[in-house]
Amino acid sequence: MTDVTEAPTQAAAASTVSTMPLGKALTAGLRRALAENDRVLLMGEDIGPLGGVFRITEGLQAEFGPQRVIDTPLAESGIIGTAIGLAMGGFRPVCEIQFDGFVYPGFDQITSQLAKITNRHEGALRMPVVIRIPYGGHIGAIEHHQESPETYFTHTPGLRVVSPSTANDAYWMIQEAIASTDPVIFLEPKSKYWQKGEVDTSAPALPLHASRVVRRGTDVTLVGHGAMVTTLLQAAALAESEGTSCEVVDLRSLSPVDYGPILDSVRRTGRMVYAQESPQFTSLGSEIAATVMERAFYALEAPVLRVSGFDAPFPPAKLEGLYLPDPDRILEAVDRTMAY
Amino acid sequence: MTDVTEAPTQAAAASTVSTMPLGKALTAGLRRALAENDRVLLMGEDIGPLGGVFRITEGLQAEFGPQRVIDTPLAESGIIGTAIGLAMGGFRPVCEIQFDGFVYPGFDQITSQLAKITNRHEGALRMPVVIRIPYGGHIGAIEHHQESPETYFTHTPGLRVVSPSTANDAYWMIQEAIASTDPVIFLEPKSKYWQKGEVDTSAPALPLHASRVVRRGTDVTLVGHGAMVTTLLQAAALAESEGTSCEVVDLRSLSPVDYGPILDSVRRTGRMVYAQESPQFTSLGSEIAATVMERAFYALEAPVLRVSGFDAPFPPAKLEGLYLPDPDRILEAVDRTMAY
Amino acid sequence: MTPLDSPARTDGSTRRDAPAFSEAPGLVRILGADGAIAPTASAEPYLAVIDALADAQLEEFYRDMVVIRAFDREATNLQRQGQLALWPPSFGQEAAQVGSARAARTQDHLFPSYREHVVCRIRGVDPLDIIRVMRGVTHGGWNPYDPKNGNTHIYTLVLGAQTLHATGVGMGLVFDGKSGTGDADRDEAVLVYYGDGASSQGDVHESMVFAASFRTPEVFFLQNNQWAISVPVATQSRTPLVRRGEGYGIPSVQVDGNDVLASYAVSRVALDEARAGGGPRAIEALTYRMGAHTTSDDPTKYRTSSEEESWARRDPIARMRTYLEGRGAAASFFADVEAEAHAVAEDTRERTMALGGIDTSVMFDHVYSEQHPLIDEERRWLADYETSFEGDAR
Amino acid sequence: MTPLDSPARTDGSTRRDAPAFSEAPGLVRILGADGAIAPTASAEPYLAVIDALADAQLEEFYRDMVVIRAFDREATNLQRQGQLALWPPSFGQEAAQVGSARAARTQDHLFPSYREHVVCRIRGVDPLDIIRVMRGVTHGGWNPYDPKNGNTHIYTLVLGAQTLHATGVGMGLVFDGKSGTGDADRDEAVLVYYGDGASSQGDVHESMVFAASFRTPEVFFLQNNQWAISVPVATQSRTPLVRRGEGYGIPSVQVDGNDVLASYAVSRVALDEARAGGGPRAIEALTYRMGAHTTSDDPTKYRTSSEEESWARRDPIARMRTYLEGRGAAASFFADVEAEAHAVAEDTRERTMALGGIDTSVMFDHVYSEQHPLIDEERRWLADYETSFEGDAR
Ligand SMILES: Cc1ncc(C[n+]2csc(CCOP(=O)(O)OP(=O)(O)O)c2C)c(N)n1
Ligand SMILES: Cc1ncc(C[n+]2csc(CCOP(=O)(O)OP(=O)(O)O)c2C)c(N)n1
Ligand SMILES: [Mg+2]
Ligand SMILES: [Mg+2]
Repeated sequence: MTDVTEAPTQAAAASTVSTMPLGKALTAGLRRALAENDRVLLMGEDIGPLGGVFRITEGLQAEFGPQRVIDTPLAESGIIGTAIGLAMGGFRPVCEIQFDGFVYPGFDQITSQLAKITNRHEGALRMPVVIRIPYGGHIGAIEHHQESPETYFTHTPGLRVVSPSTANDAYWMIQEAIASTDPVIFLEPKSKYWQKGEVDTSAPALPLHASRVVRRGTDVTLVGHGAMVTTLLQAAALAESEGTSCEVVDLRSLSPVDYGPILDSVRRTGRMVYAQESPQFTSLGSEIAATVMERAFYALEAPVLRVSGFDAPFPPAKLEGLYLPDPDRILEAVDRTMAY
Repeated sequence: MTDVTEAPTQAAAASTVSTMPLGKALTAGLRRALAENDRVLLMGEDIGPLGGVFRITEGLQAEFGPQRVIDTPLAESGIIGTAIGLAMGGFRPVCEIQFDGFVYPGFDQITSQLAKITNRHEGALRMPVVIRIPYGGHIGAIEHHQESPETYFTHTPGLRVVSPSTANDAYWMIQEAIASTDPVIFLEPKSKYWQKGEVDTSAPALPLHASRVVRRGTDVTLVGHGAMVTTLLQAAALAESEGTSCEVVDLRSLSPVDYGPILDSVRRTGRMVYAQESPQFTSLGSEIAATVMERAFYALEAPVLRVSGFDAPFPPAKLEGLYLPDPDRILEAVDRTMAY
Repeated sequence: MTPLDSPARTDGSTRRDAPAFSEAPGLVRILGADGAIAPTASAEPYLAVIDALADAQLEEFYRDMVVIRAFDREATNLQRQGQLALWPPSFGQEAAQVGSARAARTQDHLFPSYREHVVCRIRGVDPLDIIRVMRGVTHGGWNPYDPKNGNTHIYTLVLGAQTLHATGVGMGLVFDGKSGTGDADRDEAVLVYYGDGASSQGDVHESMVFAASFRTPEVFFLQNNQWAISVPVATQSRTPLVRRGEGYGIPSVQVDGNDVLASYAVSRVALDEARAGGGPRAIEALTYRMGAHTTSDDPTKYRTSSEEESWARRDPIARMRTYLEGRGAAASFFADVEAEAHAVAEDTRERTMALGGIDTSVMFDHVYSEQHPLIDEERRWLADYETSFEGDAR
Repeated sequence: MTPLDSPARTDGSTRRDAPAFSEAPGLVRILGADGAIAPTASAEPYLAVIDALADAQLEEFYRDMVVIRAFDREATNLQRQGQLALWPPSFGQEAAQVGSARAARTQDHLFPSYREHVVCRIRGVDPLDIIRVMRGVTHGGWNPYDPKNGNTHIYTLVLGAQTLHATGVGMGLVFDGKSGTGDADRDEAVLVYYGDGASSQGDVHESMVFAASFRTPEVFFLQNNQWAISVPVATQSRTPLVRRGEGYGIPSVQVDGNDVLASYAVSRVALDEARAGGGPRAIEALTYRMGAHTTSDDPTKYRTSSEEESWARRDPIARMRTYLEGRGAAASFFADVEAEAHAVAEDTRERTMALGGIDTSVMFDHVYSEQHPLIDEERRWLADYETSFEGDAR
C-alpha cells in the first residue's frame, strides 16, 4: 500500500461532507492538489478555457493561470513525453487524455519511458506523473470513445493503475495519485461523471491501493471496478430477490491488486464472478481469476467466472448494451457458479 | 483454425527435408512467399542490403529488388501505417520490427488501425499484414532488446498472434501468416534463430493456429511458446530423471489459443504449469490459467501454476538468467503442483 | 516568471481571438471576399485553370456548397433531436472541401478526416452513410472500393492516422506503376485531408517523411480552420503551417480556403503534378469552422463573437454567389439550387428517421475475415443467452 | 514500373555511396579539410566567437577528441574480447560532439542519444558508467542530477524519445523563469542530440512542435552521420535535414560537424540565443560515422570503402591537429595528449576488467519508488528460492 501521509490530511472544522457528482469531485480534488503544491500542473488538449470535453478542469485555468493548467498542442506522445521532462524538472504533471481510444499514440512514452525511467535510473529519478483517462462505455459515443484499455497498463511494470467508482474516492484518489512518486494511470469511469455521492473532505477513507467491500454477502463474491461496481450492485440486489446473497468488492486499484479483501471474501463464499467492460482474452479479469484460483484453490466450489466485453472491438453505440456486461449477464454467471 | 488451403501446398519431388537454423528457415519461407505471390512485399529498417540485423532477409533484396524488399525511413508508426495503405492497395506487406522494444511507437497504428480496419469496414477491406518481431531474452543484449510483448497483442481483438519454436514451423508458419487475410503478429524467438532443425518443404505439419503436443507425459502438463518450449523440454527431461512424467505442449498460436490439446492433456494429468518470459501480471499466462481452470475445474488436482518473467522491467543482461524462467524454476513449480 | 508571449499560454484563461487570418507571403487567392476576381500575385499561375472552367462547373461548385450546408444543418438538427450521437459540422469549410474534391480525378484515392461531408458526397458516397456512423449503427459507413464511392475512404477518428494510410496507398501506386506514366486521365493520385490540430501528430510527420522518400503521388490537404476544438492554431504552430511541408522538401502552397476557385486551382495543379511523377505536394487552406466543433461543443467558452463575425464576412458561399451573380447567373439557377438543398435536407431527415436498427451480427462477423474459434464461441454464447430470454419477462 | 530515382530504392540491392556531403547553402564551416581557417560566407557571424577562444580552450577541444577516440577504440576492443555486450563507436563524430558539448554552460541540461561518449565525459560523467551500460550491469549508468554529472541525462535507446523529455525540461525552465532573464551565466538551456535516422520518428516532430509552441530554451542538435545503420540519409530526407526545423519556425543552421570550431561556434550562439529567451534553435551537423554502427554491425554490407576513404580525408582530429600545428602548438602538447589518451584507455581497460557483478536487488528495488506488494512478493519468493539451492548441487 502506498504511504498516504503525503496526501493532504488536515482536519477541517465543522461539516466536511457535501454531495456532488463524481466529475465535480475530481475537479475539487484537482483544485486542492493545485492549491496545496505549486509544482502540480495540469496539461492536455482543451483543458484550459473549455475545461476539458467533460469539464473536469472547468475553471481551473482561470484560477491557477495558463502555466499551471496548460492547453498543449494536439499530440499524445508529446503530452506524455514532455510531462516526463517536466517531472525531471521537479514538476508533478497531471496529463489528461481526451478519450480512452486516444492514448495509444502515447503508448511508447508510457511503456518504454514513463514506466521504466525510475527503474532505469535505479531510483535516482522519480516520475510523479498522473495520466487521467476517461474510460469505458455506457455513453453511446462513436468509435474510440468507449474503450477500456486497463490491461495494457496493468501488464506494464512500473505503472500504478487505479479507478474510482464513487465521488468520495474520486476526490481522494486523484489527490493520492498526484502525491504518489510513481506514475499513476488514473482511469475515470466517464459514464459516472454525473453520478452524485457524498464527499468528505476531512480525510480519505482508504489508501490508494486498497480494495473495498461495498456490500456484504455470503454466497458469491462479485468483483469489479469503475462503472462495473454499479452494475455489480444492481446484480446483487436482483440476486438477493432471487435468494442468492452476493458480496461485492470494488477493486479501486487495478495494479497492484489488493487481494486481501477478495481472498477473504472468496474463502467465505467459495464462489466468485469478475466483471469488466474490456475484452476478456488476456485481461485484468484473467489475472484476478488465475490468482484467486491459485491462492484459494481448496476454498473454491466453482471456477472463478468472468463476465467481460466480448473479444471484439467495442461495437457501434447502438450495440453497446449487448457488448457491455449488465446485471442480467452477471446474474447468468452467478447462476452458473451456483450450479457447480 | 485457419483455412490453410491458401498456403502453398504443391508436392515437391524427391527429398523435401533439409536441416537448417530457424532463422534460415524463416528466410526460406519468406523467399518462397515472395516468389509465389508478387503482391507480397517486405518492409522495415535495414532489411535491404544488410539483410536485417539478424540477417533474416539476407539476399532477398538482391533477389527480388528494392520494390519488394524495402528499406524504410526509421519510423515504426510509419512502417505499420503505410503497410496498412499498401494492403488497401492490394499488397500483402510483411513488416519487420527490429527488436521487440521498438514496436511501441507503432502501437496506435497496430491497435486502433490495423487490428480494427476489417471490422470497421464490415469486411469490405482486409488487412493481410504480417508484423515480424524478434522477441524474448537469452541473448544478453541491452535494454529494449529482450522483451516479450505478446500480451499487448493477444489482448487486442482483430489481431492473430503466433510464434514458431522450430525451424519447420518457422518455414511454414511465416508462409501461412502471409497467406492469412487477417493481420498476424509473428513473434520470432530470437535466441533460437541459430537452433537447427529439419525442414520439410513438401507440406505444413499443422495449421497456423493449432497447438502441438511435443512430448508425451502423464503427471503434469507443461505449456509454453517460442524459446520456452526448449526450456520446458529440458525441464521435462530433468523431471523424468526425478520420477515425474511431464507432457509438453507448444502453444504455437498465442491468439487464438487452441485449447483442445491443452485441455485434453490436463484432463489426463490433472496438473499444469505454464511458462513464459513476459511479466506475469495480466499476461497470456493468466488467460490460459484462468481458462483451463474454468474448463477443466473438476479435472484439476492443483491450481494451474505460472512461471514467468518477474513483474519488473527486463533487467540488465547480466541478470537475465535470474529473470527468465529456466528448467529449475519450472521444476520448482512442478514440485509445487505435485505437492497438492 | 518570464512574461510569456504565447497565445497558447497568456490568453488561456479567457476567451481569445484566433490570430488574424495567418496569411503567408505567397497566399493564393483568386476571388476576393467581396466576390470579385482579385488574384494575389501568387495566384497568377493558376488563373488559366480557372479560365478553362465552364459555367456549368462554376455553378456546380456553388451547388455543392449550398447543398452540403443544408445537409449539414439538417444533420445538426437531427443530432439535437436525439437522432444522432454526434455531428461534426462542416459549416464554413465548404469552399476548401469542394474546391479540392472537384479537383480530384475519378481514379484518385481520397482520404477524408472526419468533417469532409461534401468531399464524400462529390465522390458518390451517400451522405446517409455518414449519418449512420454518427448515429452509432456502424463504425465505417461505406466500402471505399465499391465503385459508387469513388475510392473515397471512410472517416478516421484517431487524428492523423489516415495520412499514413494515404501514403501507403501512394507507395503502392508507385510500385504498381499506376502513376507517373504521363497520362493524366489514368495516372492515379492520392488526396488526404487533415486539420491544423492533427498536424501536430507524429503520424503526419512520418507520413510526410515516407511520402517524400518514396515520392508518392499525393497531396496533403490541410484545412487550417483556426481551431482544434478550443485550441487556437497558434498553439500548434507559430509559423504558417504551409512551411511544415517545405521542411521535407515537399512543394507547398497556402491558399484562401474560403475561395472555392483558388482551392480548386491549387488542388488541381498539385494533384496533376503529383500524378505526373513529381512527388508529393502540400496545401494549407486557410478557412474557418463557423459552427461548433461538434454538437457537443460550446464555442462561446473559448472564442469571441467578433471573431466569428469577421469570418462570417468571408463566408465562402456568399462570396461565390456574388461572383456568379456578377457573371450573370440566372435567378432561376439560385432558386433551383435552393430547392435542391431543401430537398436533400428533407430526404436526409426522412431517410434518417427511417433508418432501422443494427444487426447483432455486426459485432462479431468482421472482427476477423477468417474463422476464429473464440469469436465463434462468443457469438454462440450470446445467441444462446439471448434465446434464453425468449418469452421471459426479464 | 516507374523508374525510381530514390537512393532508398534503386541502390538498394548493392552497396552504395551515401550522397555527396549534402551541403546546403548556408553551411557554416570555419576550418577547411586541410586544417586552414577558411570560413564559408555563412561563418562570418561566428568568427568572433572563435577569435575569443584562448589557446588553452582550442587545445582542450583537441584533447577531448583524441582522448575519446582512444577510449572509444578501447571500448570496441573490450567488446571484441567479450567484456561488453555491445559498443556503439563515436569514431569520426568527435568534432560535432566536442564542439557542442564545450559550448554548453555548466547550468545547461544535456540529453545525449546513445553515441555521445565525449559529451558525457566533458560534462563530468565517468565514461566507465557508459561501459557499465554496454556491459549489461545497469540500464542507466548515472544520476543526471548528481552534481558531478553536469545535468547530463543517460542514454535513451528508443530513438527520438529523449527529444520530448528535453523539451519538457525546457518547458519547466520557462515556467520556473530559469531562462530568459538576460543573465547568460545563470539562465539555463537544454541541448538535445539525435541522429539522421531518428529524425524520422514522430517524437522528434512532436518535440519540435512543443518546443516552438512553448518557446523552450533548447537546441536540437542533429548529427547527420550519413547513415542510420545501413540506411543512407537520403531515405530519411531528400532535402537537407536542416530545413526540417525551419518548418516549425525554428531558426536552423547547418554546420560542418567535422569542424570542431564551427560546431562550437554555432552551438554556443544557438544556446545563448535560446537561453536569452529567443526560443528553440536547431543545428544539423554534417559528419560521418567512420566505424561500424555498433560492434554487431558490418558496414561492408552496405557502403563502399571509397566513401569511407573520402570521409577519412575529412577526419576531424587530423584537421584540428593541422590547425593547431599551424598556430604553433608545441610538439610536447601533442605528446602529452597522446599520453593522456593512452592512460585513459589503459584505465578504462583496467577498471572494466575489475568491474564486479551486479546485485540481484537491482531487478526489484526501483521498479517503483514506493512500496509495492507484488514486487515485495516476488523479491521474497526469489530470495527463498535462491536460498533453497544453498548447499545444493543443482
Ligand atoms: C489522436 C487523437 N487525439 C485526440 C482526439 C480528440 N479530438 C477530436 S477532434 C479534435 C480537434 C481536431 O482539430 P483539427 O485537427 O484542427 O480538426 P478540426 O476539428 O478543426 O476539423 C480532437 C482533439 C482525436 N480524435 N484523436
Ligand atoms: C524506435 C527505434 N527503432 C529502431 C531502433 C534500432 N536502431 C538503433 S540505432 C538505429 C539507427 C539510428 O540511426 P541514427 O538516428 O542516424 O543514429 P546513428 O546510429 O547514426 O548515430 C536503429 C534503427 C531503435 N533504437 N529505436
Ligand atoms: Mg482545426
Ligand atoms: Mg545516423
